[in-house]
Amino acid sequence: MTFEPRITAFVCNWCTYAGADLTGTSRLSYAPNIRIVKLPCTGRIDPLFVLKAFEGGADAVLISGCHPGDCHYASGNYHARRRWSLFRKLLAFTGIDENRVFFSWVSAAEGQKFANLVNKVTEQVRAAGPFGERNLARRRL
Amino acid sequence: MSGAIGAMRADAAKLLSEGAVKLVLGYCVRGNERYPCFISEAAQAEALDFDQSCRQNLAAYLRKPEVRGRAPLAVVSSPAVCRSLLVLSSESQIRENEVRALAIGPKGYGGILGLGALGAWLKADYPDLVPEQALLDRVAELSAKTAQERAKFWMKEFEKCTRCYACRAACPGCYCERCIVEKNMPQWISSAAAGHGNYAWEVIRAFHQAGRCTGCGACEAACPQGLPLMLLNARLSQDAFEEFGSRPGYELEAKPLIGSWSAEDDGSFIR
Amino acid sequence: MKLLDRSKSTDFAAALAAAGYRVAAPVSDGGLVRIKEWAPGAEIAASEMPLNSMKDFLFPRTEVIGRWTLEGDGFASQDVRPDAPKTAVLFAKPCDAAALAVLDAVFNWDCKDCFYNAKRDAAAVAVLACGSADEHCFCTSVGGSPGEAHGADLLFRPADGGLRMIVEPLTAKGKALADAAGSALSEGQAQADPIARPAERFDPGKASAWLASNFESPLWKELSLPCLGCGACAYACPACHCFDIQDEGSRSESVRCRNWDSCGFGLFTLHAGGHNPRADQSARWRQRMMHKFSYFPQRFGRLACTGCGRCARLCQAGMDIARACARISPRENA
Amino acid sequence: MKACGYYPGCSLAGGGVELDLSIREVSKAAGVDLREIEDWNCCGATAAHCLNHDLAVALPYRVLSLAEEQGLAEVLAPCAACFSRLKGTNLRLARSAELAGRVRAVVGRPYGGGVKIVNVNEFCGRLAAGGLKDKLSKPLGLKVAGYYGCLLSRGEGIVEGEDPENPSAMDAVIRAAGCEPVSWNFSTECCGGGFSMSKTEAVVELSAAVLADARAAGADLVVTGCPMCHSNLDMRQRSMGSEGRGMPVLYLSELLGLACGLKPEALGLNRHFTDAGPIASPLSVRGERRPSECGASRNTSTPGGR
Amino acid sequence: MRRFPKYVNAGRALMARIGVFICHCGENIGRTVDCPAAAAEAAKLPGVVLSLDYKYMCSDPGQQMINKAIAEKLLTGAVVAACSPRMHERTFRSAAAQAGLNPYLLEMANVREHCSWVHSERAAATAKANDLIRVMVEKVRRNKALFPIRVPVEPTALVVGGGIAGIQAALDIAAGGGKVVLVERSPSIGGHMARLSETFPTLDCSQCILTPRMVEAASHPDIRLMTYSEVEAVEGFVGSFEVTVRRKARYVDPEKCTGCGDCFNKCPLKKIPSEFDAGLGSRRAIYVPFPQAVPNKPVIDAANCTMLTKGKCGLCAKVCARGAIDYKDQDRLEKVKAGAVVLAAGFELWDHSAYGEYGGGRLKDVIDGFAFERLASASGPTGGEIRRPSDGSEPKTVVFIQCCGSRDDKKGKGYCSKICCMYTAKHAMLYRHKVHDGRAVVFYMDVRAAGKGYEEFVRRAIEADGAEYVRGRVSRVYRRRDGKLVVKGADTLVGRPMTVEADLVVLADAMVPRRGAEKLAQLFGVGCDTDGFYSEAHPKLRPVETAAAGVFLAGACQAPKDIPDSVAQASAAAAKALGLFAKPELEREPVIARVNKNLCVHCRACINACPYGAAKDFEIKDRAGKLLRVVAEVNEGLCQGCGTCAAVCRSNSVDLDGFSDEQVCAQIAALE
Repeated sequence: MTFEPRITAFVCNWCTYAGADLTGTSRLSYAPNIRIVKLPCTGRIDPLFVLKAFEGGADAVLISGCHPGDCHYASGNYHARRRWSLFRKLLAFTGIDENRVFFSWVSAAEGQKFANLVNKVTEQVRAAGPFGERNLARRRL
Repeated sequence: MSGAIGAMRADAAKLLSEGAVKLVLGYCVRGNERYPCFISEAAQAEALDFDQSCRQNLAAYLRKPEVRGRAPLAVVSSPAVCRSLLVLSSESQIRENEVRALAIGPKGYGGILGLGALGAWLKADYPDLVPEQALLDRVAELSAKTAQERAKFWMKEFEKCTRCYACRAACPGCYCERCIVEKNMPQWISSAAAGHGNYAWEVIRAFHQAGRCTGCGACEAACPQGLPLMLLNARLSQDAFEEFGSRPGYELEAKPLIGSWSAEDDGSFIR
Repeated sequence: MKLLDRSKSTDFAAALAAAGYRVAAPVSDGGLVRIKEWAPGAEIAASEMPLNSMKDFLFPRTEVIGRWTLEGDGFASQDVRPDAPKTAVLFAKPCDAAALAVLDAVFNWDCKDCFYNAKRDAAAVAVLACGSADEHCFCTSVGGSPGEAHGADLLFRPADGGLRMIVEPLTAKGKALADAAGSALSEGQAQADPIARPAERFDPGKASAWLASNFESPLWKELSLPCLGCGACAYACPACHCFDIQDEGSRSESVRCRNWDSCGFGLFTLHAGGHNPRADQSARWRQRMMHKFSYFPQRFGRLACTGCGRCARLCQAGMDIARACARISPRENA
Repeated sequence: MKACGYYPGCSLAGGGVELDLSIREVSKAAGVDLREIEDWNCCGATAAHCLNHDLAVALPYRVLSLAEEQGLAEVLAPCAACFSRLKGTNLRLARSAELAGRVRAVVGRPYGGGVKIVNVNEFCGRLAAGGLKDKLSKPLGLKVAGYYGCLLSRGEGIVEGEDPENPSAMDAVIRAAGCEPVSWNFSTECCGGGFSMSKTEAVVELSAAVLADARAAGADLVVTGCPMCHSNLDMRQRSMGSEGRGMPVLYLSELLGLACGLKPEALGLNRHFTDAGPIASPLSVRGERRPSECGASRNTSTPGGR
Repeated sequence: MRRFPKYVNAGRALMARIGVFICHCGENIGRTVDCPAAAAEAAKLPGVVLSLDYKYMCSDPGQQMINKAIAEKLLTGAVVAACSPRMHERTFRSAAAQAGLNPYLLEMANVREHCSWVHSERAAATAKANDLIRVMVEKVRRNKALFPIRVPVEPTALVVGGGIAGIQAALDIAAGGGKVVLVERSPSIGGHMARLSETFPTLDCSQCILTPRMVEAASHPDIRLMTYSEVEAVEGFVGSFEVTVRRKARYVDPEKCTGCGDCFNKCPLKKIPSEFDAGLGSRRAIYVPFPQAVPNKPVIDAANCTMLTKGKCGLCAKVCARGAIDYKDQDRLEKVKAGAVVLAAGFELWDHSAYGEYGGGRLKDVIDGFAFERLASASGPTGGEIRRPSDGSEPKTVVFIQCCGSRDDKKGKGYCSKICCMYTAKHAMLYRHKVHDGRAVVFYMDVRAAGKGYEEFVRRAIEADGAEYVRGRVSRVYRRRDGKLVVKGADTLVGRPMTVEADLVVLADAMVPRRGAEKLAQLFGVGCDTDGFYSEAHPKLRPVETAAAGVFLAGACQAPKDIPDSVAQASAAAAKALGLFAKPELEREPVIARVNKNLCVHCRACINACPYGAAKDFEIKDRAGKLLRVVAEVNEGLCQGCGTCAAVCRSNSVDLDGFSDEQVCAQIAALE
């Protein structure tokens, strides 16, 4: 059986969620490996949400929100950007590298970009293989 | 150094005898070890000592109600402790009239300094407190390895953690009333001393110090299991400095690194 | 007499492993010595005081004691059996072995704790008498001795200036260990080395008596001032046995864990409603002293401290239970 | 300022020789040691960037690299075009590491970017305020129109500290020479520049308008720092109507030299097409100048001949 | 009055009873997702007591199905697996509310836009649909009943700025039954419009149409004017702002003053340039800015009055029969309560001294549009005769240069100021009407005359009034000895440079935000664009609102606008304010953050991070009023629910209703 990556996505309500809606209304297709968890804003995403996703066995996590300057809440995405720019390096330093955590800005108008993004991420994770044993954050009890 | 220590003892005695402070937090020597000690009478000031082996960060005591209840306090403060005091001040944990520093470091004794004066002392004598080169070399060495090798390294290290939280106790930045490891509904971080819980604890503990860690090394020194916690802290401090110019603990009032932003922040990692 | 050449320590471990034992021994690990599961190639540091006590093998820091899975609209309980392989603990410290009596008592006084007992029953403990002691050792102050082997199944006595050990099986389990060792042991004669003699620093009886009538002493606040409230002392202690039960798991499975806990933590006695009867660190530190030297003796007739000194040895804040006892019950001629 | 690097460039060896002479004279008077860059080459002038953008950077790059190698932290480029090319190259190299790498590979020399380029206005300003301060013994008492043209007034990051529409760097020098800077409208108008040869009639018209406005503003003479401007304003007067003729055009450094009492011929005053005599009359240059001879020989010489 | 519908099991249910409703959306979902199989799968989930699928869940029968299930099965939560919640969440939540289930206990699983429409393989799509439904069931199990946040509304609007936009907004709000406080920083309302001579495209007299409105505003019983006043501080939020207004010292008691004018006729300081007349005329140290000022009561200019600066003079006090002059007057701070705010801070003209080529502001006869308006105005310094400032002569050639500072991102502003084409045409026209033998030359880049009657107006200026329109830029303006302004430019249509010898040059300077506008915006939590104009909440759909709830925009503070556009936007802002006032209370989405004050250690991370200033210090005191500790608190009225505070809180003492840690973690765990 081929490896089907499990990708958990945390997206903001106003841009990326709407962008993903547009992908749907435009009937663009993409890999069915992604599961979206909707939050009001990327600023809401706690670093622990990402660890929780890995704890539950996700092969990768995608975080996506509004482009800089477009945040519905004015600056949530800027807060998120600073937080993730450091946290992703800490993750990489502890062994969870850039094949496992992805970041993107997708606006409500970028349906095609969302489809491409999901496809690219899915491909990259598929190539990287199952996280499984290498996943330090995986629940083992 | 002995002159510096004498001056520091004299100042401590003076503050106590004048009633300017009720308690002096300092270090004493017992055998080969350096331990925190608490002086409440001028006559005891002779017990105070200081050298580079004093790794405990006395600023951590400022979260103890038993200690805070005896304010005004004076704290024997190495440069790292001074920085911690400033971080605590910028996070509204301590106030000017509550705590004074008996500032002392490799370049000598800086006198009795209020929080407002610490920044100037640090900037003059210790403007570039960065992690030691040996530590940075270890960080670089580990960073140069593959993700898989790093994962293996940390899995082995984190496995040792017993979750005694000595690191948390030793760190002045860990002053939360309720630590996230104590948060349930939902269980925020698994409390079992195993795999994912240990990983989440170590990583989140380090991340909570992003832009706040002053590099004192007390956490690593306190860890009974010898975990290389400073590797995490140093790497984060390095990233925070390189990306955002973060130098915590040099200003009395500073915006938190995580919790502020700039339109110029790096976004190249975002697709 | 049966002898073990110190150089054959690993052979002994290997022989036991070959005989089906899980072997636990003090092993040097990156400059630190831990009692951990021995694996071929690991260097045994027989006479070192390890960071941890052998408690880890009988009462591990985290132990799964229950498991449920989601089935249909309900949960099904899974059978969780104690993970208790036949274990040989080599070169344990006399103070660690002495602590077994504390653990035995607490895990058996009302219900019999199957997880502890299974491991206890499956473990054979071989103690190495101490030829040296450091400034933190105080077994002699709490009724112990570096040369005794209470609770152990086999005693090694250092001999010939540390080159050999005289092997004395004390129980059937101990004899089985010696038998399984095969050629690692030899027959011969050796001169036993002198045993360490750490100073007696306080009188435990007086300490207990003082504690019983000084719950409200102002001394608690003073003594506890340096304590920052971590669990390092309790976790290193061979006799501490407090634990917390936590359920965690996923959508489809729930796991019940027993994790170590420490009376030094604020959370330890925090009530659901927010009240904490031990509101500050002095109350928590007092509890630790009281438990070891007053409450436990009252209930079980023995101290819950065996004088290993680990707590003081690793405490960054300089908290020292023996110094505290000496403060409240100085020996008259000490 | 005791020593300063010196990049004369081609025009100072040719058509702009008076600028070279006067710069060297006033520097000497001020005690400044001009150290000419050894083995310098053409800056590329207006020609290079029309042909090849990399070449337009590579030529000044070599000059800058030599200067750096020869330990010259600061280089005076009196010719306005040379100044613009050299300083513009510094700017471009700083903005693009990629370009810097490419040019470095082509030229085959390193350059760290550490050579500061100074123009004639800045240089004279410094001398006037520095080494010549006590030597400006001959206040000239003239009304002077400071003419900047394009290259000494414009270029973001190149000409610094100037309002491109209302530059003022020359004012202090003019005042130091005991003269009064006039307020006029054409200080930054175009003289016609490089169309001198190809479209002479346009240059004559434009330059005449500049001179006429200077005259209307009451100027006794025009000073400039640019050899191109100088040649247009000075040499083309003969083709102009009366509105343009007879207006002496000096280099700023010449004005400074005169105010120091240096000999007019040493400064090159006798080499101009338009008689500078009235200016230097007390020093009587008039008799030593032979316009027809000079004119003939100079018409055949082309700038940038090295 | 019953404030909340009586919900069944409104609080957290001890035992979840969740209904799952899966929509086929005709074929839209059903074609790709096996809906009956998904329903069967959902039925197995813990807590799910009912799982149905139906052709069109959003149809009446579909909604009936949900209603019936809620009532009969006593549901504690519902998941509708259908289209995007952006499509129908409101529909289904109202349906749930009708049936007695708190609407926030219903969630939608997006199995159409995020599943059936983007995947084609049936098994994979069905598996994903199962996951999405499970995620939502796990969330709903932890949803709390939420109730819209109700804020009492103070039916008073604070209008900042007394120009035409502010006046219009004030009049419309007052006409609609609201009360208005109109704050204006200068001594009179009227703004720039009062300075205009005539207005395009009708050429009706500006004062004639404006002054009645000014008087109406001043005399309206529900409008309170606060002139010579500025906003100092703002507290509170939509529905109940509390605004501190600085009432600057006038030194003239408006109650006593009759506006007789004795004081300013006697004031010996006559040469103070009049701001109103763009410096072309002068005023005294005690003055009314212009004769039709409202209120028509003078103020003393403290910077120039010698009595106030040196303690010498006192003439005005001597001549004032009413004793209205008070040299000891001081600034006062006054608090105003308001439910809504209209910002009409207006604009000013860009300072053209950056254009050195046009004289850099040094040439007296190079003037801006306002100066020309004052020259052309019958009430202006020249009595409506066009005279050039330098020598008072009548200019025979006037050059108008458009886009001075506009459409020039190098020296000026990148944007088009929108009104300059029109007012330049008007100026050319007025000039030609007044100076029949005069020549009006207009240099333009493009003529942008989009508006009712605008293009016709420009054509009239060119064809009927003979304005010479030259397409091209002016490269230089300089003054010749003889006083002529030489304008050198290019006519790009014929491709030739051209020179005009003019007597007067009028620059159509760009419109820029008022100085200090940014500070005002900060006080109200309103954003500014890069040029400093106020940011609207959405450029298309919410052009009058701002990111700060209850703060609306009117006029040129938002972007360059002409009078009709400003008035239209002012009326729109008034409608928005009146809409707020229509109900005694305001309902807001209850997705807001909350601080657990027991856990908060007051590190102030959330307070620093909150983009709305909603997180604030909160002092916990005992009964005796002794301060125990300080913690953070979230102001319900200001919080917009982004959750940034929750993510920056290290101790997780802040949580977000509707997206709580517990809910999100359950969703993540449901994907395991």
